[in-house]
Amino acid sequence: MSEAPILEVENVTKTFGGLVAVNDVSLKIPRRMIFAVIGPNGAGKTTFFNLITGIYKPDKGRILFDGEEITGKDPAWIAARGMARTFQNIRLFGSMTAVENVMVARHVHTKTSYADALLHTPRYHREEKKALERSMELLEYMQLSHRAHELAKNLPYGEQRRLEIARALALEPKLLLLDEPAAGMNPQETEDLQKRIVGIRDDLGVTILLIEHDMQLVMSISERIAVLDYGKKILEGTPEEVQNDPRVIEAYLGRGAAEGASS
Amino acid sequence: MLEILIQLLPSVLLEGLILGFVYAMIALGYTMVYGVLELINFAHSEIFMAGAVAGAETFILLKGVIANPFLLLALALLIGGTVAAVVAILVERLAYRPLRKRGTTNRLVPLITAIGVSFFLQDLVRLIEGLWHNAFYRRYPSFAVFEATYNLPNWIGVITIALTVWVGFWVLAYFGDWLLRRFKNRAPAKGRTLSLVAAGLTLVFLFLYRHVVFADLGMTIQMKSILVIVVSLAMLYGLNWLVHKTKLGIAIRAVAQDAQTASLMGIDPDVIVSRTFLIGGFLGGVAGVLFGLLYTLVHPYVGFIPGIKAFTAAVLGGIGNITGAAVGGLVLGMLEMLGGTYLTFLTNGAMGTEYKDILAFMILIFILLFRPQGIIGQQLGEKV
Amino acid sequence: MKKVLELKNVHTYYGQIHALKGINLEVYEGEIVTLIGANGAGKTTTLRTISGMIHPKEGEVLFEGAAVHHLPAHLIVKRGIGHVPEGRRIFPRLTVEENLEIGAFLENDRHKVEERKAEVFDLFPRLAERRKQLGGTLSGGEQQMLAIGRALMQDPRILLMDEPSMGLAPVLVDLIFETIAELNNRGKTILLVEQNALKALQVAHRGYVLQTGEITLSGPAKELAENEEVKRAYLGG
Amino acid sequence: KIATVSPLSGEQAALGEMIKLGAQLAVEEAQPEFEKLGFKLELAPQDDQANPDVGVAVARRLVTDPEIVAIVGHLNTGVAIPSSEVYKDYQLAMVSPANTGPAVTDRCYLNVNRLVGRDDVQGPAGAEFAVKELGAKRIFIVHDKTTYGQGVAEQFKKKAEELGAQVVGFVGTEEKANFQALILQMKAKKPDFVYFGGIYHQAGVLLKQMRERGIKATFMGPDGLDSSKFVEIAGEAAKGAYYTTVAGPIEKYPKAKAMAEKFEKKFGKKPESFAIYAYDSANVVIKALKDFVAYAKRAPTRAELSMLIRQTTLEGVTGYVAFDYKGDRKKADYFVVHLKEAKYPGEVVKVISFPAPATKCEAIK
Amino acid sequence: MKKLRENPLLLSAVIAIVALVASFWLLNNPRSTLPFLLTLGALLAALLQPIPKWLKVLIGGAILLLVIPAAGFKNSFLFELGIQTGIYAAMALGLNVVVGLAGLLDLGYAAFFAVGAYTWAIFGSPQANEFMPWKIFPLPGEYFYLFMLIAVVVAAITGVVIGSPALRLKGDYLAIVTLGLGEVVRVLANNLDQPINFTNGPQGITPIQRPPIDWFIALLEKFGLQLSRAEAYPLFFYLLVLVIIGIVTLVNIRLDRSRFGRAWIAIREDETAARAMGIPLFPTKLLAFATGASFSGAMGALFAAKQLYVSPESFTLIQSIMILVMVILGGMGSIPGAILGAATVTILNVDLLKSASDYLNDLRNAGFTLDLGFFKYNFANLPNQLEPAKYERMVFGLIMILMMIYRPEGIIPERRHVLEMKEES
Ligand SMILES: Nc1ncnc2c1ncn2[C@@H]1O[C@H](COP(=O)(O)OP(=O)(O)OP(=O)(O)O)[C@@H](O)[C@H]1O
Ligand SMILES: Nc1ncnc2c1ncn2[C@@H]1O[C@H](COP(=O)(O)OP(=O)(O)OP(=O)(O)O)[C@@H](O)[C@H]1O
Ligand SMILES: [Mg+2]
Ligand SMILES: [Mg+2]
Repeated sequence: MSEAPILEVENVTKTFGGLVAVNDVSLKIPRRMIFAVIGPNGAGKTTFFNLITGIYKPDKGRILFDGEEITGKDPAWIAARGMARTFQNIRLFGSMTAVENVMVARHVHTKTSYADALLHTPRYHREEKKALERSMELLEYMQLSHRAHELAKNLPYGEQRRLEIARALALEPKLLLLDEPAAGMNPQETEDLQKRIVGIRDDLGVTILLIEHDMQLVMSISERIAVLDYGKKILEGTPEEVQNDPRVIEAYLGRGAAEGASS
Repeated sequence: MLEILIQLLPSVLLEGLILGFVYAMIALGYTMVYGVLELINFAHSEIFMAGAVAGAETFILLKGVIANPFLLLALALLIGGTVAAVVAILVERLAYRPLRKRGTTNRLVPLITAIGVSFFLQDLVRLIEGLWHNAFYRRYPSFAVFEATYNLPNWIGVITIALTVWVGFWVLAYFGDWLLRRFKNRAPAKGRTLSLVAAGLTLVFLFLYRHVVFADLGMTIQMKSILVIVVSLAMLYGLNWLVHKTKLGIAIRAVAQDAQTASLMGIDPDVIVSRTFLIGGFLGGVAGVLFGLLYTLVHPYVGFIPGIKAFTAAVLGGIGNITGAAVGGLVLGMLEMLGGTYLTFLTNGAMGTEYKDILAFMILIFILLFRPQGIIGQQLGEKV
Repeated sequence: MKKVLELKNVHTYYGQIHALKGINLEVYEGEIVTLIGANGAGKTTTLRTISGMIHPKEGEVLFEGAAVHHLPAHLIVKRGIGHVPEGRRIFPRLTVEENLEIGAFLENDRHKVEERKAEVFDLFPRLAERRKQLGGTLSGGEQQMLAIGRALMQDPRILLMDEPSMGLAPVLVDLIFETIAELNNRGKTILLVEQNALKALQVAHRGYVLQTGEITLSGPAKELAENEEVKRAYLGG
Repeated sequence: KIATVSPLSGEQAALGEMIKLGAQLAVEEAQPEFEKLGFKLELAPQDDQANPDVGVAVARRLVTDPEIVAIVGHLNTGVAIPSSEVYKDYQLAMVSPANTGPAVTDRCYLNVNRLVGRDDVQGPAGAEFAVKELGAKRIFIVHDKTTYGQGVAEQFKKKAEELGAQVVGFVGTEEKANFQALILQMKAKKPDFVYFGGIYHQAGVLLKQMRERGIKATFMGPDGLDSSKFVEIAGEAAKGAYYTTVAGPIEKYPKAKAMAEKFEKKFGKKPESFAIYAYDSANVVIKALKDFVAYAKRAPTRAELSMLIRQTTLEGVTGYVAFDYKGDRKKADYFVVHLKEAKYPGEVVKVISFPAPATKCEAIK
Repeated sequence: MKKLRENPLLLSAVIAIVALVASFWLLNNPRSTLPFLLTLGALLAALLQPIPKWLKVLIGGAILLLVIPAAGFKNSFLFELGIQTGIYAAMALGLNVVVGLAGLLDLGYAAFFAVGAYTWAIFGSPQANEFMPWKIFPLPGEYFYLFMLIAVVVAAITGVVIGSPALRLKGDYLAIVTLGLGEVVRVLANNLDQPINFTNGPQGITPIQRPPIDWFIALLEKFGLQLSRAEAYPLFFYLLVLVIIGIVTLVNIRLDRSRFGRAWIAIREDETAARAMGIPLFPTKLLAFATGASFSGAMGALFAAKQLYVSPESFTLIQSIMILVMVILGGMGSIPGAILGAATVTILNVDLLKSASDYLNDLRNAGFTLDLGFFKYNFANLPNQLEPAKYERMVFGLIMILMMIYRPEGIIPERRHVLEMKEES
């Protein structure tokens, strides 16, 4: 693997008041990998995502994305470079239709100027059509095309989660960050989701970084796992290594779950 | 010129303080309701006005009956407060509650309702006053006790000047240090060093201008201004205690943060909201009566301008925060008075008192740019 | 055994959406009853209907024999129903201690409030450590403890719990289920909604399976756990 | 129908209402006479909300109502100017009881007349008295930032400076309650004379606060102060204040006294500020109408009435009324009133007669 | 009613007939309010109900271009109403972009109106001579059109200047800061008469040039209409406003359906998510702000020319609030809603409430006695304090409250249009 990693995080720290939410974390994520971050509640996983996507600015450390420094840059700028995410609590644009939600994410890939939009130039029509088609394709891909013209807030929970993924994919990301995509899903639905995540990586060549508490999902699809605890990275390794590490079992898995996941 | 400015300073700050307390009193009502409903209760200025008018009526009606002005004032405060509270509760019942029951999420809808309520109340009060007296301007009677003027000892003025100058130098020193850091890469100076520098400069200054500073500064204060300060401090402390230390206070905050879950705790949100309006309305009414006493003239449209100012003060301090409302009021009052008095001198008459609001708003914007949550407001970092 | 709670043919709507289509359900004193079902089946809606956060269009909810479905939430709660809502719903700008005190809003006896607070701190020592911290800054697991503690402060006759394990780390999931069993041992009646059906059925006495607003199966928890259909749909391959 | 247009709602309603009531009285007095002539005279009161948009809209409504023959109004110059552009197009006569801004008549419209003095007359009249008779040396001028107040204040300033007094401050303020910022400035400038260009409800409060804070300078203002409310608001502080006015104290005119009594009986309050002007304004219109009707036995067209009003003279309650070529009052008497006691009305200490200044009218479009 | 909805043919027929009847009634009674309202109602129904497009165009065109002008010659108040409605509608549309689409609460919107108005007022009157070296002012009326464009630009720049600090704030903080800045503009207009006289302060600026309309009168003559200048101007401004409304609506629709419109709505719904989807927050908000401002600026210039006079009194906080009321009353984010909101408020304020109080006044003058058997009331006894004209504001406030209680989503709520996928052929 001579290719440079898609994401390099170097000694990143973030504090809230007195609380050190992310403490000196470094991480390298190779291209086209499914990489998971796990850890107890409040370990700083979501905060870590927020740092990478630019929603928070790190107090210390550096973040490189695709070889380019993105530390402290605006989230929109980072997103335009090809990093997309979903949220732990679903954040769709409720009063827009599903397809419009996806089209919003086509913003940076649509090359119409203000004047184009006002004058309805041929370029406007061309670009608008392209955006619509691409969005519909993505809905199709996430099996949501029947919902295209429904308001996002009216979709059932599971479909909202999938719509969030479709929207993220519309950014044509190189790296996709998923924050607890299986939360609130039953085992059956989780399994579907699992297949789709692998599919996204295989079909689109997108690198995936994943936060999840569902060990079944994490252990079966991720190739590497990092464990956070109290903001610190305590371990990184393959699922087997992680699963059998006593610190992880003690702080996170608990004995019962460790057995459950391996069964 | 400078000498006049220095000599005026203590009086300007004192007047600013009084004005600030007036704004603070009104701002408390805004913040109170905002804290619960996250609603800019535009109608609060009319609730305030209702209190002011009711207070005037009380004064006028009872002037012949009750001789003791303090008793009369207490009654006026009580009646003004009560009338305002009743108006506030009615407004909540009739205009806001139906909106809440409908579960409208758009936050502008209650805002428009509030504006409608404002229009309505203005003309309603005018109608009542018009039918009653055939005129709608009401004047607060004057009482010698309230208008008695006291001279403040000179040393207070001297200390005020010294403190102000010290703060001024401190800011300058801080800014200078910032420049040094920025352009010369110097290490930041310690706060204590800055303070010492500022204090030293202040001493030099006092020495240079001692003939000015120790001349008669002529600070005077009227009884009614003292009353305003006392009452608003009492209101501030009372409200802080109520909201942070009592069960009702916790319930109010709980309803503010999540009414639905609050009802799962056995709290009736309607009752809590009503009580909040009651308290906010009462405070508004009391503020109205004091306003009238201080500035003499009240009428149905008297609430609008102080209302806007007080609302600005509430935002400046950090809306929803009780101490913030008070601090915002004081800051705004002082700024207004400083701008109103000094602009004329500083620009040699080109820009006068009429620019005081511009100055106040500019500073408001400036402060908000650095502290978007207001002076005291907490940064409620949205958890993503 | 006394019947604490009974739902008779309950229909609930969200606007046009018919979320509950005639639910019949009962809970006896001292039981843990679990409600399982896919996303959007109507589990949360059932609990919300019981505690009066939403009112049924048809049917009735009986609590200790008396109809309560027409009452507003705060009056239902007053009768002794505690609800740990979906998503915890901690008051973010109240401290841990204030969150607990607001739970005991209806209790005017200071002594009892202090007693119960001590009990909760006993059950979750972690909360005692954080008593002055703002609820909104707690981690997910701590918030869940607080939500349960808050409901216990009401000293309800019956506790409704909505997905108490959602979004929790595996260790905490274990802890929560242990706590539920422990509460039940102390005599609390519990109606539990869970996505983690396996665990729920392990701890419960009886269970109901909910599918798109209708109850399709019910019975002792052990039997349900053995049921092939349930296994396939809810327990994972 | 004669229409009054003035703000009946909002903050300036008190002033606007006086216009309406004054005109109403005049119309009701004249009704029987018109009935005898076989015509019906009515008043159509309108609210312009002191807002130019609403004013223009009302104007449009009125011009298209064929029954409306003349307008008595408006209160605010800012509303009057755009509205009169509309009246002009329809040659509908407007007689203003309140607009003192020079621009109202300086446009030389044939249909626009006014009864009140112009800012550029009243201000100088006041200044002359202040400097020459009262010996004002250091003058502090405050105005209310309205067309009226600022206009008068500016003219006052010009004249006072001409006469050799020193204007130590010239400040505008929209403030209505707290004048401390101004008072502190006065403290610094130590004026011996304060002139306020504006209306009584501000002036009264300002004066009261000035006296409370120990400013002893003589206080003077234009006819905006001519109201019992001024004394009521300022209380004891009103003692010693001066104001200039076009309308002498009502007691001086037997006619005015009768009118005031009738007014009070009818409306339960004293006629104040613009009420008597409105009364006279309406009477000018009525007289013109009556003359025409009596002569021609038919209702006049608007153009006819406009022409006639310009020619009409009247011995009104505000003195002799006659219009010059622009529609200004030919010669207005200005009274200087001194409030020796804190009681309204005060005592006339001087009468100054001042013709309206001549402006060159461009070729009338 | 429901049946009617389902039968487009019947519906079309009913609307067409109502429109026809209303039009004739109005033409015969141009001064009464009822036929006017009915005509407007027909117009509204035609535009909103599902009837064939050609019929919409026909009814709409006929009413707007034929019936109202024709009635307007008999009652030029209708033109005034139309012009004011149009001016406010355009502004409401502009504010709709800011508040409705982008969700930015702007309480200082009248500031841009002022900027536009003063832009033309200063140069289209002798005012500019006060501070410019060349004494060439007023500029001739032809320049008006140029200045409308300049007003657009100046207002947009003002929008950027005001927006740059303000838009870094959120929610209510933004509201109060825009409120403050709006006041700042008004206070400046009121005070910039010294030391250099830019605005003539509270005295206002007059007279302002109007665009010359000789060509228009000549044009009308070709159609056999002989009009004096005084009669032609209202018609001219009325038509001009119609054209501008058309343009503004088109711009609004086009923006709404572009990536910019979507970005605005996304920001309104969830700023964090929008940023994570690559939408730069600040520039996008600023764009909305400047767009809204430019609409207002254009209307300001028009207002100055129509009014012939501008003064700071026209640009108060109440004005800003009223425009906001129009947007929300109509339905936030909805284009027809904004127009309808503007029409409702304007017509209520300058016509309906006035007609009602005129009517009551007539009853009083006529000494009308209301006799309900148990209740007798002679209107002549109506106390003076109950002068109907005085309580228009109160009624207006009441209507606002009731509207919000019974239809909080506005008269025409926002409905996201369905994007149609063009079939590949
Ligand atoms: N905006 C904020 N302000 C203050 N504290 C915060 C903020 N965001 C996160 N925290 C704190 O930082 C810590 C880490 O939070 P984070 O959301 O990253 O945890 P997590 O690992 O994602 O947990 P979970 O698995 O429960 O989602 C927590 O203690 C949380 O309370
Ligand atoms: N506020 C609401 N408005 C409209 N529909 C709703 C609302 N809440 C829930 N629904 C709908 O009602 C149905 C039942 O939802 P409910 O939340 O009760 O399901 P659940 O079983 O709790 O699902 P989950 O496992 O996702 O929590 C779903 O179809 C959902 O889309
Ligand atoms: Mg998380
Ligand atoms: Mg649920």
